Amino acid sequence: MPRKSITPDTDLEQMSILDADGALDTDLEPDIAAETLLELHHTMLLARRFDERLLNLQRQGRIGTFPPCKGHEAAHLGAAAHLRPTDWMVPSFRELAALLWRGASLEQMLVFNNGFNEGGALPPDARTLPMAVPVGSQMLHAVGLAWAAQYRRTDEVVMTFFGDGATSEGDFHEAMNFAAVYQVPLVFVCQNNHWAISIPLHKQTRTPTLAQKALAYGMPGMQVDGNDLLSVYVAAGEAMARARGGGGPTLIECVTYRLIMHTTADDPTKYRSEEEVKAWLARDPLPRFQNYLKNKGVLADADLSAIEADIENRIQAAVTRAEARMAQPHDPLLMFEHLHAERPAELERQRRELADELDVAAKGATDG
Amino acid sequence: MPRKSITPDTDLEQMSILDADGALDTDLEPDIAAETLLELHHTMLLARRFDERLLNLQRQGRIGTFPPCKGHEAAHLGAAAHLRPTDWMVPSFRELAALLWRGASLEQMLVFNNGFNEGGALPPDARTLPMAVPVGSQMLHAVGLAWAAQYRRTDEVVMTFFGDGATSEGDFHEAMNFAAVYQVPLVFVCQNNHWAISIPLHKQTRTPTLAQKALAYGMPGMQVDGNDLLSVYVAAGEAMARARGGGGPTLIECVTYRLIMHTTADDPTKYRSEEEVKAWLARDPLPRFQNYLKNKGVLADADLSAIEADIENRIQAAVTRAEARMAQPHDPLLMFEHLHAERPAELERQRRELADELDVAAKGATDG
Amino acid sequence: MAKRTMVQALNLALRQEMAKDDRVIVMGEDVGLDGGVFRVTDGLVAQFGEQRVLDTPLAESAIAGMAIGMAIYGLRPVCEIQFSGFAYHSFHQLENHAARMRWRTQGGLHVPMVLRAPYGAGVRALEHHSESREAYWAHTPGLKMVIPSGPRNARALLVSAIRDPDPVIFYEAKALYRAFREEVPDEEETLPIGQARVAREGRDVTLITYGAMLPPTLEAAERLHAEEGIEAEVIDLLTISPLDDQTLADSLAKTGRAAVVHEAQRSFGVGAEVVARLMERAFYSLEAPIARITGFDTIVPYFSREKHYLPHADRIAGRVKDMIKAV
Amino acid sequence: MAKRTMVQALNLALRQEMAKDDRVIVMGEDVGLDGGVFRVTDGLVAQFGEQRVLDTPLAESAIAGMAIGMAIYGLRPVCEIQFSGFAYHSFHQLENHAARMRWRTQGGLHVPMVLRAPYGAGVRALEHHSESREAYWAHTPGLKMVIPSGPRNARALLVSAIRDPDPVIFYEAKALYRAFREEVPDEEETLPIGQARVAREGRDVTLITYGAMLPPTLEAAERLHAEEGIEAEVIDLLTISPLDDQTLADSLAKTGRAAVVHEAQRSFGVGAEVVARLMERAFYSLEAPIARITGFDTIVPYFSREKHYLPHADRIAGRVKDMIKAV
Ligand SMILES: Cc1ncc(C[n+]2csc(CCOP(=O)(O)OP(=O)(O)O)c2C)c(N)n1
Ligand SMILES: Cc1ncc(C[n+]2csc(CCOP(=O)(O)OP(=O)(O)O)c2C)c(N)n1
Ligand SMILES: [Mg+2]
Ligand SMILES: [Mg+2]
Repeated sequence: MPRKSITPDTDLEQMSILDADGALDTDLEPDIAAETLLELHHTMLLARRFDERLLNLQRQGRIGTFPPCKGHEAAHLGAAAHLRPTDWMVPSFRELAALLWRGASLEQMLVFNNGFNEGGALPPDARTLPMAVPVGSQMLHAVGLAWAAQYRRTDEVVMTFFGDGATSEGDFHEAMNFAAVYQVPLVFVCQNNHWAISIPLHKQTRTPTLAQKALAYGMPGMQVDGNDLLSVYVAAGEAMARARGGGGPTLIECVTYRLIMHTTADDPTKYRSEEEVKAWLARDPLPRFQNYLKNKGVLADADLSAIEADIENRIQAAVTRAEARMAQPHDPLLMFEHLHAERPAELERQRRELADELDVAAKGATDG
Repeated sequence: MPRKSITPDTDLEQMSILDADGALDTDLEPDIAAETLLELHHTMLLARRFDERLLNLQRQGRIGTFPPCKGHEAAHLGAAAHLRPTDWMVPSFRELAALLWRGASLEQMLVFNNGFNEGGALPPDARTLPMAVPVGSQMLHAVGLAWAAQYRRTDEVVMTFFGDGATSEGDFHEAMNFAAVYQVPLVFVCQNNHWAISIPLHKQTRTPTLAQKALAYGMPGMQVDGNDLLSVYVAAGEAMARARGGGGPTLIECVTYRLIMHTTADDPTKYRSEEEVKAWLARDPLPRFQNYLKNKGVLADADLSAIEADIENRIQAAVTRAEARMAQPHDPLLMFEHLHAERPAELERQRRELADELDVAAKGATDG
Repeated sequence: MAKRTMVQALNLALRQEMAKDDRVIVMGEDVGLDGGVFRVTDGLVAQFGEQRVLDTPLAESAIAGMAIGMAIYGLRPVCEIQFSGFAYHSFHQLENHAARMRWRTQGGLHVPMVLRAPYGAGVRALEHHSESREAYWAHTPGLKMVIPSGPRNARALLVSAIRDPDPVIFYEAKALYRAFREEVPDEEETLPIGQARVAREGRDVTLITYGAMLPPTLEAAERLHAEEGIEAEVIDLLTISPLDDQTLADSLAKTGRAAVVHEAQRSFGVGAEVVARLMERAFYSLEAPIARITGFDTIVPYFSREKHYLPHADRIAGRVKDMIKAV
Repeated sequence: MAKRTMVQALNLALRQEMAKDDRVIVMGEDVGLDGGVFRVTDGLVAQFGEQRVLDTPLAESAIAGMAIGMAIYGLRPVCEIQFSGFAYHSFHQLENHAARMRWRTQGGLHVPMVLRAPYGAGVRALEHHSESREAYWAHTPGLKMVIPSGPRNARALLVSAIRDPDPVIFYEAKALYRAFREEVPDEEETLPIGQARVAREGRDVTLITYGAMLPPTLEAAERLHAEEGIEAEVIDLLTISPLDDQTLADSLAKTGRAAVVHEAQRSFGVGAEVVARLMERAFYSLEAPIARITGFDTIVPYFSREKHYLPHADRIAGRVKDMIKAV
């Protein structure tokens, strides 16, 4: 060797298919059935409108803090679009459209976001994990699921989501490394929205792309325009096929932007400029995809208003149902349920402690 | 972009100067003063002989478990050779030659390895941190030291050591990332000895080199023959100069081999073949460097026996001193010292508890 | 003197210590321009610059581990972990190193760092944002664990923590951040770490608490006084470890009865240690078993049920009445 | 029946459960060819292959986090953390997720994993290899914490832990690994988690202990009997959490006096919870304060001083004599 440059065997690409001005690279354009396109659009729009409604409800004090997803819809939905019902999705906390695509219930989300544990209930056969608050921690669960799916010789694939900030956590590193070493069927989808709360990307990492972090693990990486559903769809489709075919994990970086606050407790004007937000508003994934559908003749303006109306009704109905449900008395003792398969004696005593207190209070109330 | 390969801006190299057969790349040969070469050799030999003696003592039950370093001497000494007294060294646990180069006391090491806290004592102005047992954890301390050195506008550089196994820990990732983001004066030296106890490199990572992990952080990386002191010396010299000049951190991978057990509690025949060990014995860094010195006319055979004798005496003297010291009564209450600057009341009570017990026992012994 | 919230008081402590001592470095996620998600570090970066107020990448082990290195160098890093529920990522750095460096080097190196973290429930937060796990740190030899209960002592204790030559874990009750204001003087104030204070004098029963549970405990004491003529002495621990058991034992010698109130789950919590210390140091004063009035051994429920989880004045007063009637 | 060391007994448990149930996967650093640094997994990879015995890269958070995913899928991962002193790296995975997944999903998903780790002092090891920090896990709602005291119960409890539908932290005393042999039947044996056992009957005083402290406690009991005619009842907790306080309270009702013995540092440790539970459940049986005979609130000293740190029969017997004389 004496002294020489090494160029690692890289499998690293960039891709954009439908740009912000509507220009379409027809060579790369994926062949998606019109029906699927419309379903994707419906989900994207539902996510956008529901997100707006959640914000509204939060501002009225009718639900608690939550992380809105405006601007991210294409970045996660384009990827999740490939998931079969038997595949696994391991979300972080900003994948509303993907969750809806996977069948999440609006009503449950409302109940969850209003501080009711009932809203987090999952059936035992759920293949979408609950939201993971501790940043990056969920990626390791995805590795375990994917390992198990492989061990069981299924063709299931796991897809996990995380942000640019998450790439700094040790868990990101360990998950990427384990996934590569075991060559598990796993697709890592990073929604790089340039900010982790107030920390801009250049304070998060010195690399120009996040995709290149794949090189540290011997894994293919791809950076795509995350506001272009088509790019994300194509990249994820390839990664899913690779994973399903035994080719191991892939890292996909979807370059996108959070068009809104980090959570409803956040004030983004403290740390980023209006111009920056405006520039990204011009790249909003929703109108971009809608224009594509219109140009393609898949979606007519008239249909759109019908869809909007339908979505509005669906959301309103869910809000009504959720609020009716939450207006019912809800058992404080629920907190003692489901901690273990069998409740230990001490916990049962504590449960009785609270039950007695509630009885006394209720009696006091009736007596008084 | 539509779709294209990305080649990240890499600064990644491989280097070997003096190969296992003694062939020397004279273009790359560093210009090291004869005196320094002899000092390096002396330290390398001292480390080898002391390591052997420690093993011997351990087998006789005269010290406890320790991690021998046979085979690693060039990999860490070649790097540490650049450290000025004002620079900081942050070791893992297999850098005996580097510690000796930095002035560590044989006697203290013997006392430490025989389970006496006294052996870990450091002066307040120590710039070599103590051995770090939790793999990879020390790398973050190196980042903090380097940040502080930069904050204080000094020209100090920090060098930290770790193994191939350590690159899997989250702390490795976080340290590399923080160091790159803050562009601190830090040199990361990985002693890749192909094994983390029984785990071979290919089960540790899927990448062909560890140096390429630097690409995930936007940091230059270099892979060198870690059994060639000259290669390590040149690579580390460049990295030190870069760090001192404000150019930020570098990752150096020294390819080497542990010619011995992981620790004295380990049985490497369980997991690796004799042939593999033999092949690496042929690449032993010590004779390679010695032959280089002899060919260069810096070291004569006669000198060598004198050096060996000197080293033997020095070690023997240290063993004698250490054992005499350990034969003295040593205060059990030392465990209560130095936990805090000021001892809290409860700890003082516990100290008295033990002191009273010892008094009673001592009285019992004299009475009996 | 100015009336300040706890957030403002903590900000004052940081600002003044930073102005006085260029070894003090504030670091953590979003502590710069954003001023921290609770605004405790608001304005510091404008005043002191990015070298003194370090926005970090999103990695808690690194925040703690890097701070250890800075502290060894001689700086006085004050880390913010955004929520205490994410401090576990840094557990190994604290346990393996911060807590041990002085001991390991026989006094050679030491780690004067502070790790601040908002803790506790009651602010309608998401999962992982409501825990009170101070017992983890308190059980770690070599660490100090401090929890203030109001703006004034928060400021004074934070100053002491920054100046402490050893690592201090400093938990701040989110529920108190803006709950009330207190006079907090501009002039320097410190409070000794390791010293509890009698927040209310009384002779009938000793109520031992800290952090966000002080207000409901005081309220319970007032109610006991008003409704039953029971005079409760309320002790505010302020420091969890090292625990000031002398103040507790002295109070018990007077009252003969005690309850410990905390929002953390009960088992293996701080209350257990309080009971054990009093067993050791005041057994013969005990006229009744010491009660633990605490959070339950569950996860803190999502916010619609927080009020049932958290000890409140009614519950505290009720349990104390029962205790006193039982004898 | 064969005489087995604890290492062999644990190996038997793993081997039989793996043979019986292909959901059981053993994973960790060096658990394959090397058989684990203490040889607990010796020979398993030869018998079951690399898919069942998974050598992992060196990353404890990943070991735990990956196991969580596997467990959610329906497997039964048994992770080995090489030494409990490195389990803190996985703390956030256990606290944030393993302990909460069932609760978070209202029973939908659950995490039947076991995390095994050797703990404790007494084997002349390096720093970080001697801790006993079971209280950290015991204080975490949603986790079970088990510590066997001998080959036979180690085997039976490990089988129960593997079959448990919830996460179990399983600490194995290094000092007991090869300390003695016991008859351990080839036939299946299980022991219920959450149940203490009376290891020695007595009427004068209750000694409560677990893990590696059982032998010195039993020795102290024999000495008390021989030297003073004191009959100590010795209770071996076996499970730390959930704590079987009923067995403890029953014993105290008989003896009126108790001491708790553990090697972990004293403050905020398991002993405190034992005292607090007995305060709550057996106060009126107490004839003397319950003593804590434990490790000190220091780091475990390097091995030349371990014997002074660890409770030993002399110390235990001496403290119990004092306690009984004092009354
Ligand atoms: C381990 C951990 N640390 C800190 C936080 C607080 N926090 C929540 S989201 C967030 C930023 C996440 O940034 P990124 O990964 O880029 O995702 P984004 O919010 O931009 O979608 C932080 C710091 C957390 N939830 N978990
Ligand atoms: C965090 C942590 N996990 C596990 C261990 C146990 N352990 C000690 S050394 C070692 C292997 C280290 O391998 P490597 O980093 O390659 O260094 P080497 O021993 O080969 O020099 C392991 C697993 C440890 N000390 N720390
Ligand atoms: Mg982001
Ligand atoms: Mg190695």
